[in-house]
Amino acid sequence: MITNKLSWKIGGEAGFGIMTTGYIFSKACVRAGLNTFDFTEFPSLIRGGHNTYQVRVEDREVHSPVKSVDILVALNRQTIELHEQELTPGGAIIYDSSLELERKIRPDVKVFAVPFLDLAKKAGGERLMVNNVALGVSFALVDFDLKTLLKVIEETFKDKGKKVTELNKAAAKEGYDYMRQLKPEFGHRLRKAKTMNRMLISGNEAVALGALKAGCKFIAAYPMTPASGIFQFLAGYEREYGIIAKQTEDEIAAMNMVIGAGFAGVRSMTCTSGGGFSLMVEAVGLAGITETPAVIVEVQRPGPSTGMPTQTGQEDLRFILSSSQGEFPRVVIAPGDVDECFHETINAFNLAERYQIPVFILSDKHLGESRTTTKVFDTRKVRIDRGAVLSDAQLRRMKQFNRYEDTKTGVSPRSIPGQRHGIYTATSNEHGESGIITEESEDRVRMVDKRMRKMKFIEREMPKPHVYGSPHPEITLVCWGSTKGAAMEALTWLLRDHVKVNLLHLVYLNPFPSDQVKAALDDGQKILLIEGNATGQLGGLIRENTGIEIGHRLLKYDGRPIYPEEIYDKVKEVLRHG
Amino acid sequence: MITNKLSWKIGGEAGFGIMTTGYIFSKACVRAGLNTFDFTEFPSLIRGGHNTYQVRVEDREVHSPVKSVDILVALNRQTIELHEQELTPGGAIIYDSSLELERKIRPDVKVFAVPFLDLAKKAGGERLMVNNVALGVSFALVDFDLKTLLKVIEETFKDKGKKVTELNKAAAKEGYDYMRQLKPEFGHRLRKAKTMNRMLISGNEAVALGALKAGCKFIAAYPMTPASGIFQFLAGYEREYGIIAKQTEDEIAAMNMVIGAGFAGVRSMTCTSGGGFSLMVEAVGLAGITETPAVIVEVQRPGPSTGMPTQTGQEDLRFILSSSQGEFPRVVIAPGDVDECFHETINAFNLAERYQIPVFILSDKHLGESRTTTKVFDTRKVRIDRGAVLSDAQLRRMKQFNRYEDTKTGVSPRSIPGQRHGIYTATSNEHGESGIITEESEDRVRMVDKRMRKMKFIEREMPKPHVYGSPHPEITLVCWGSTKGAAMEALTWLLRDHVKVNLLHLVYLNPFPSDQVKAALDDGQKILLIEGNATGQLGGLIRENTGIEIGHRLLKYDGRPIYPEEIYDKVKEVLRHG
Amino acid sequence: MVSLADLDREKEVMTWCPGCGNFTILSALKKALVSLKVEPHNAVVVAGIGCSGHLPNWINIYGFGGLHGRTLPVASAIKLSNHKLTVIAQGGDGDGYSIGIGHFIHTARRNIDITYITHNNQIYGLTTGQTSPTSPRGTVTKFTPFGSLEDPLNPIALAITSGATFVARGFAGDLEQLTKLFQQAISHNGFALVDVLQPCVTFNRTNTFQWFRERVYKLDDGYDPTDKVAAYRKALEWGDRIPTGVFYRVKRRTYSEGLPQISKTPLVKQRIGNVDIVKLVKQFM
Amino acid sequence: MVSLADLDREKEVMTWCPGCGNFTILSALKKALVSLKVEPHNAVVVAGIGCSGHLPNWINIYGFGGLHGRTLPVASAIKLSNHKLTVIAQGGDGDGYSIGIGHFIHTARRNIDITYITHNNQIYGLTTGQTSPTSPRGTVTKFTPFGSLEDPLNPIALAITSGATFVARGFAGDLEQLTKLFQQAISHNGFALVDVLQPCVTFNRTNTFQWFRERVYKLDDGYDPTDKVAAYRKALEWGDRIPTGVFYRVKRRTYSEGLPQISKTPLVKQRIGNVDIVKLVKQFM
Ligand SMILES: Cc1ncc(C[n+]2csc(CCOP(=O)(O)OP(=O)(O)O)c2C)c(N)n1
Ligand SMILES: Cc1ncc(C[n+]2csc(CCOP(=O)(O)OP(=O)(O)O)c2C)c(N)n1
Ligand code: SF4
Ligand code: SF4
Ligand SMILES: [Mg+2]
Ligand SMILES: [Mg+2]
Repeated sequence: MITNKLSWKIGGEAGFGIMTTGYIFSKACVRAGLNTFDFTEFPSLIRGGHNTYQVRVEDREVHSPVKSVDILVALNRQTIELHEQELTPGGAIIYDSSLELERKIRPDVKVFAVPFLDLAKKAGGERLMVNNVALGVSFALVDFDLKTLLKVIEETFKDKGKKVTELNKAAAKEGYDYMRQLKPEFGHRLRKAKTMNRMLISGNEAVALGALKAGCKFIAAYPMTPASGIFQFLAGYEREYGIIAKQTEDEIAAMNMVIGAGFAGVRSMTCTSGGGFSLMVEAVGLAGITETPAVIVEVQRPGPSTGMPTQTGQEDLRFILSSSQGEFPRVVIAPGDVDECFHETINAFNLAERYQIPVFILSDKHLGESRTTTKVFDTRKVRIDRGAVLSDAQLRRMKQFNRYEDTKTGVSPRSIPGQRHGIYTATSNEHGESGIITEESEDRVRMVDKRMRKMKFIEREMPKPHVYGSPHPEITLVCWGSTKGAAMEALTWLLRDHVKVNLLHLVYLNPFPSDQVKAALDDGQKILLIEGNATGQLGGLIRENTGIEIGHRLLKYDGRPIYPEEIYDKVKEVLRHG
Repeated sequence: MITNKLSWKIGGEAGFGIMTTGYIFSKACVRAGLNTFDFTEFPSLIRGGHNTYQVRVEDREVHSPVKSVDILVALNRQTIELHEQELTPGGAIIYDSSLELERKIRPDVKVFAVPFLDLAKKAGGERLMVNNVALGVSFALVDFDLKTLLKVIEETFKDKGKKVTELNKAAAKEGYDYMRQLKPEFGHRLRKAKTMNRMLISGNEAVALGALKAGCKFIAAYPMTPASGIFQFLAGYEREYGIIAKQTEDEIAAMNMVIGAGFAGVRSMTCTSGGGFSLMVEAVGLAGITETPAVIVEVQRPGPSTGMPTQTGQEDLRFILSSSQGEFPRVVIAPGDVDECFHETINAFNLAERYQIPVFILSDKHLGESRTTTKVFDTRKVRIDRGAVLSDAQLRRMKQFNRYEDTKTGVSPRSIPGQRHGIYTATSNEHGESGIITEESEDRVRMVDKRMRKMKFIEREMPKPHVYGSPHPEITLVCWGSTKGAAMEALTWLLRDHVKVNLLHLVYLNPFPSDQVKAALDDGQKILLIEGNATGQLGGLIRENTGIEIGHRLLKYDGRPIYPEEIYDKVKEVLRHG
Repeated sequence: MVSLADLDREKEVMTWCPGCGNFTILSALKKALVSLKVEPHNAVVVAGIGCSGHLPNWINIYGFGGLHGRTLPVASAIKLSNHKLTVIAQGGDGDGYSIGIGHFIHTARRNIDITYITHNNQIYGLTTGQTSPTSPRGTVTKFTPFGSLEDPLNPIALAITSGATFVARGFAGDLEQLTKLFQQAISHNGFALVDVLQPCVTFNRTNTFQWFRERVYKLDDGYDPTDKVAAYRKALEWGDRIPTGVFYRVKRRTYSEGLPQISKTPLVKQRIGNVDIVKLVKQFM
Repeated sequence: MVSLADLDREKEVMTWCPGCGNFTILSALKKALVSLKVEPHNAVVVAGIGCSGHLPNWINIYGFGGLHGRTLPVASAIKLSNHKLTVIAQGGDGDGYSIGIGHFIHTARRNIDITYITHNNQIYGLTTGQTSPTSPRGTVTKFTPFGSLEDPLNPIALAITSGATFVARGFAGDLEQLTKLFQQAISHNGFALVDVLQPCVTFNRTNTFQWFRERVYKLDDGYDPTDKVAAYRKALEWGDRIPTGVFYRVKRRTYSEGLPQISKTPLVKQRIGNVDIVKLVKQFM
């Protein structure tokens, strides 16, 4: 009997609440002291499509979904067709007994045909309650805590009124009882654990929470999957937290608004995905030359162009790094998990204001929309640093205020519109120290040098890339951003197998931490590059900055996240053959 | 006495015809069988600014302007203040005697204070004729052919009517006679030469001419300095050559129109500079995923953002290479001179249609707007290759037409709307072979692989980078695009000094010619990277693709072109110290 | 003879929500094309991104699914490249009136001879419910939990102002009228807008079929669609009564008609094998 | 007391062509600000790119010279960040009516309380002469050597249609009227457009000061600027007689007024040092 190690998946037609159902399952597990990683798949369609919600549960920390599934709950036929193969031998399939199956189900799994609709009706409900029946059935199968489930159901539906809540609970109970009475034999069970202070949160939510904590007061964005969750979260707290969340006519307006707010002295941000970011590119350069702080969150999805709007990928790194004409300093941060999403977003706001530059948070659908269990964010060390903003008194004392004064660090103290002695003109044209347009050679060179100089200082204070695992590895895994999760999982498994392996994970991609990367990779070990794209973008960056060419690559670009199993297998293969 | 080696410069207030005057000077030299390189400088202002036009004249081919000036014609005080230092010892300054100079002019140059306005009036003209007086004076000073000058003046003004033409000629003659009668002693002279079949043409004009020759039928653009010349040229021949030249509401529309026309089977292009291109970025990916041919000419100017609209730079290479979300094949071509502008534009159209991809011509203000003397373009080898377009008969015979058929080369034969059996839907979403949207893993991977596969085939047939100079160099110069001119000049000078030097010049930057670059740089020689930007973008690309780190760098980013003198000096320095 | 069946793509699964107004739009478009005897290979539909943007997958004519908001430049260029084709652009209200509004206005004033169909559901469908420029003030969505603060745009008045030469409003609850409007729009020589009131049954619970049925009425035969000020007056009507039909129609030279270079041969049919540039080269000598 | 001299930046060389209509616009703006007693440090001017875009260099208030066509989003955000500031956006006809038209329409319907001044010279000045959306059909430029094929837009009608609450036209040949219009626009609580007929003496040889002087007249006191249909009628008048003055004016809640979160303290004045998120964290537990 395996305790507290389960991969559960529910699938059904889009538009029938699969997402909520999965969330309830996961949340109930978390409440019961377990850790989860949720993973959803849905096409870019409203109905007619097929949705799944997968929850991996363990009592230790989990960093990623796994490919294999122990329980598959199928509310439609497609779920069986598409996902049956993912079941582990001995796993269970629970399906709606009213479905007409075209063929036999795998003999090595347990099959439970449950009359979902009948049970829902019996509980006084309708078609929409079927999902709750499925939850009850699932909980019974793993002999888990019904009370916690009912409590989470109650919380979830409380806004819909008492009657709906009770019906939902009744349906879950009906399902639970039905399965209990079958006395199923099954190799997995879940048990309450004592872990405390855990949250179940997605990357998008963590970024939004980080923004709130960082004092972001203004978000302008145009709806775009999979970034919308960030806006949505902040919009919900507009009044309570004194934020303005502005849906704009397009992404061009959004980015220009962010700059307007930044110029006016307000911490501001935008969020989008690749296509929307494409439209922001011009204004990114505007932030660059006017030295206006701006935070841009790009939640990647597979391209090019519209590509696969609801899938995941890591294809926009090089794009972000070189977006917009001309050269100017920028910081690119790709958090690897929800904790980093929260803290790095706060860092992003600090860096943006301290260096007066655009700062990017590069996330992706997998990180942004997957919920995971994490320790409650530690806010004790959070500091808000607004950088060099001149006080009225300082400004008054100055003989002449030069907004773009050429300083040692390249950062010029600024004024905020409304300050009596701080009047200046910012401009997208090249300018002199005062801000007024010029085309003189010397002014130009001085300004370019001044701006680019910031990079050196950022580099010095930048957090170093993390290295996890063996101190003397025979193989090093290299990845960035959201791939961290799967890599951490695989690392754990490999270490358990006594493989000498470590993981170099990059969060800060610009300025590039050349020295640290070089040091981590220069040990004669084998190196495996793992990225969610077809060209190995980080690989190119590493070679460009360190000269090191990475021979082994695990590149995945089918729109799905990289699974720990895939990394594990690839490492074994590399160690065997190559 | 130096014969046929002269650097002449005229400067004056913007808006008073300096550009035309310089052009006449240069054209008259070319007519007389000499070679010229013209270089203009003007701020992004209509009036009130200061303009210059510089013409370098030799009897051998010239590839770039030089810093030094032998004759400076000053129509305003600023010209003297800004450019006096550029004069070679023994050079001449010709200025308007009505100008009140604040200080003495350098003692080592010859000074001619000429009563320009009086002479113009004497010829029956007015203030606007002063420039022609200056031309006459200049020709007399170098004892050159007045007849040719008068002929070119006549051609230039013939559209303005006989009277204006005669006045202009009379003014030139007046200036000529005035200077002759002074019997000036001067160390330079110009003489007619016998070179034939020479054109005086700018990079923008050469690109436009190439487009015409390539069968471009549609250009959509939004005005932007310094790219507008291309559109303007083609607009002038709309009717005669059956082209549509559409000024659009913005660059987004322009790029989408180019794609619409490409989809409809018409060779189409756009031209812009960095800021405008920023707005095209999203649609570039659309061309990528729909596999629509498109030619995009980006004429660079210094950024970021508006930057310096009328100056030059090479700062957009990395931007172009990674522009737009996701990954897809593209070709980036940076011609080095007007001849390459013409021929590579034709290549661009062929590649775009043969591989069904976006192809970039990356030019800059210096290349685009400087006129230079070149041999008449050799069109004998020009071929138009439209790639795999299915005939009606072929389509009829097919059981099923799959627009995105997975082929060996990655190129799928296409149909053109209007063909009875070629109906399909192109889409910005990921799709299967038929073109219909899909989000399946396998379809996705197949399509990414299919598209990216093209790069391999392009690479195989791509022209190799040029290497000029010594076969066994102790130092190799490396540059791309328009820097070729200055580098070729410096190369000539250095070879004349018996320095063992060669030049690796890259025109094709994507796919990157790694093997050839590696071969050219792997000889243990010193290497000097020369680029018009602050970060050494090509240097990064070389390291990324070959592992070679270039130690010596001449990076210039003040908005001015790189001069051969600067390269020459740098090489000497590197050889001495480095 | 072209039949409705020729326009079908039965193989492809349609993914609009059951009951969505888009189905009617698709049907009306097919019927209009058939009745006008447009052969499938001579028609092109250019779509944006949105629920509406899936349409080209389900009609057997040439299709181009472009970017969000960029249907009109693509469609314009296709028309200019081959003005013998019937070119239809279609997309959502977000697509056309938010991100794409600039192209809408400029394509209208150009009077490029294409038909533009907007699936105006007053909401962002595909992105699962945000306000669009036609959402009424106060609309509560995920992005505007406290109600939107903006007044809606008036697409009819905007089209008239921008120089569109055919401006109509249809309703996805009236297949017959819609088909007729599409016929007229496609036959019209110039830029034609048909703004379609298209209930989104999933995200717009206010402007339902029922809601519209209670309000829509047809402009009657006495209405003169050539009077611009009258058209404005009608365009401003929205509330208890919502007029449908042709608001404005006028004749004006189309963009293509101003281009002698394509008066004989469409651009795409002109030969490019051996362009003679000798004369031009001479200019530079 | 603020004086005109406080707004000067004598040191900076002005680079507009002698005689350009922009000089009058700059003067009128300064006078309007002085007469309204706006202190220089409480005013921000946001410019686009174009000849007009150089203006912020020559007036001593806060200035932001942004991108071509993007003045309004920047200005809107500045206003929302600190609604105590007087925010003015200004740019060319290309800037505002071509590339930037989408922002124009949406900012108008939002009724954000800023003043938008367009330097409408019916041409692209800075790029040395191409047609703009207000150039008359047939305009010959470098880009349209055979004459432009597009009908001009009507900015006044567009502003009315889009929901602007103050819509006026001025003429750079009438400093006094222009100053008054700017005063009214700045005082107006809501989005205010002043479209200024601004002769470009270098690239527009048709619409000269003289040309306008022969045509412009002032809307008289009897004209009712609250009647929308009447405003349309006046807006359509263009030719031998060109009306100037306030075409349309109406009261509507501004965007800021819909935001209780800034009713007490402007966004920029709110403290951000120690935001308490404990309650939110609980939600995720
Ligand atoms: C540049 C860009 N921004 C955002 C999106 C995301 N997006 C897809 S559809 C859509 C809006 C859909 O609304 P609408 O145009 O009204 O179409 P509907 O779905 O209602 O038919 C948006 C914002 C995108 N595809 N591209
Ligand atoms: C994105 C972008 N495209 C093009 C340009 C080039 N450009 C600069 S000013 C201008 C138009 C100027 O016309 P207008 O806006 O009417 O201003 P004016 O000079 O007439 O005052 C253009 C197209 C630019 N700066 N940015
Ligand atoms: S979400 Fe609305 S518009 Fe989209 S398919 Fe469903 S009903 Fe139709
Ligand atoms: S070009 Fe025209 S708009 Fe520009 S400064 Fe000169 S006169 Fe004024
Ligand atoms: Mg919609
Ligand atoms: Mg203008």
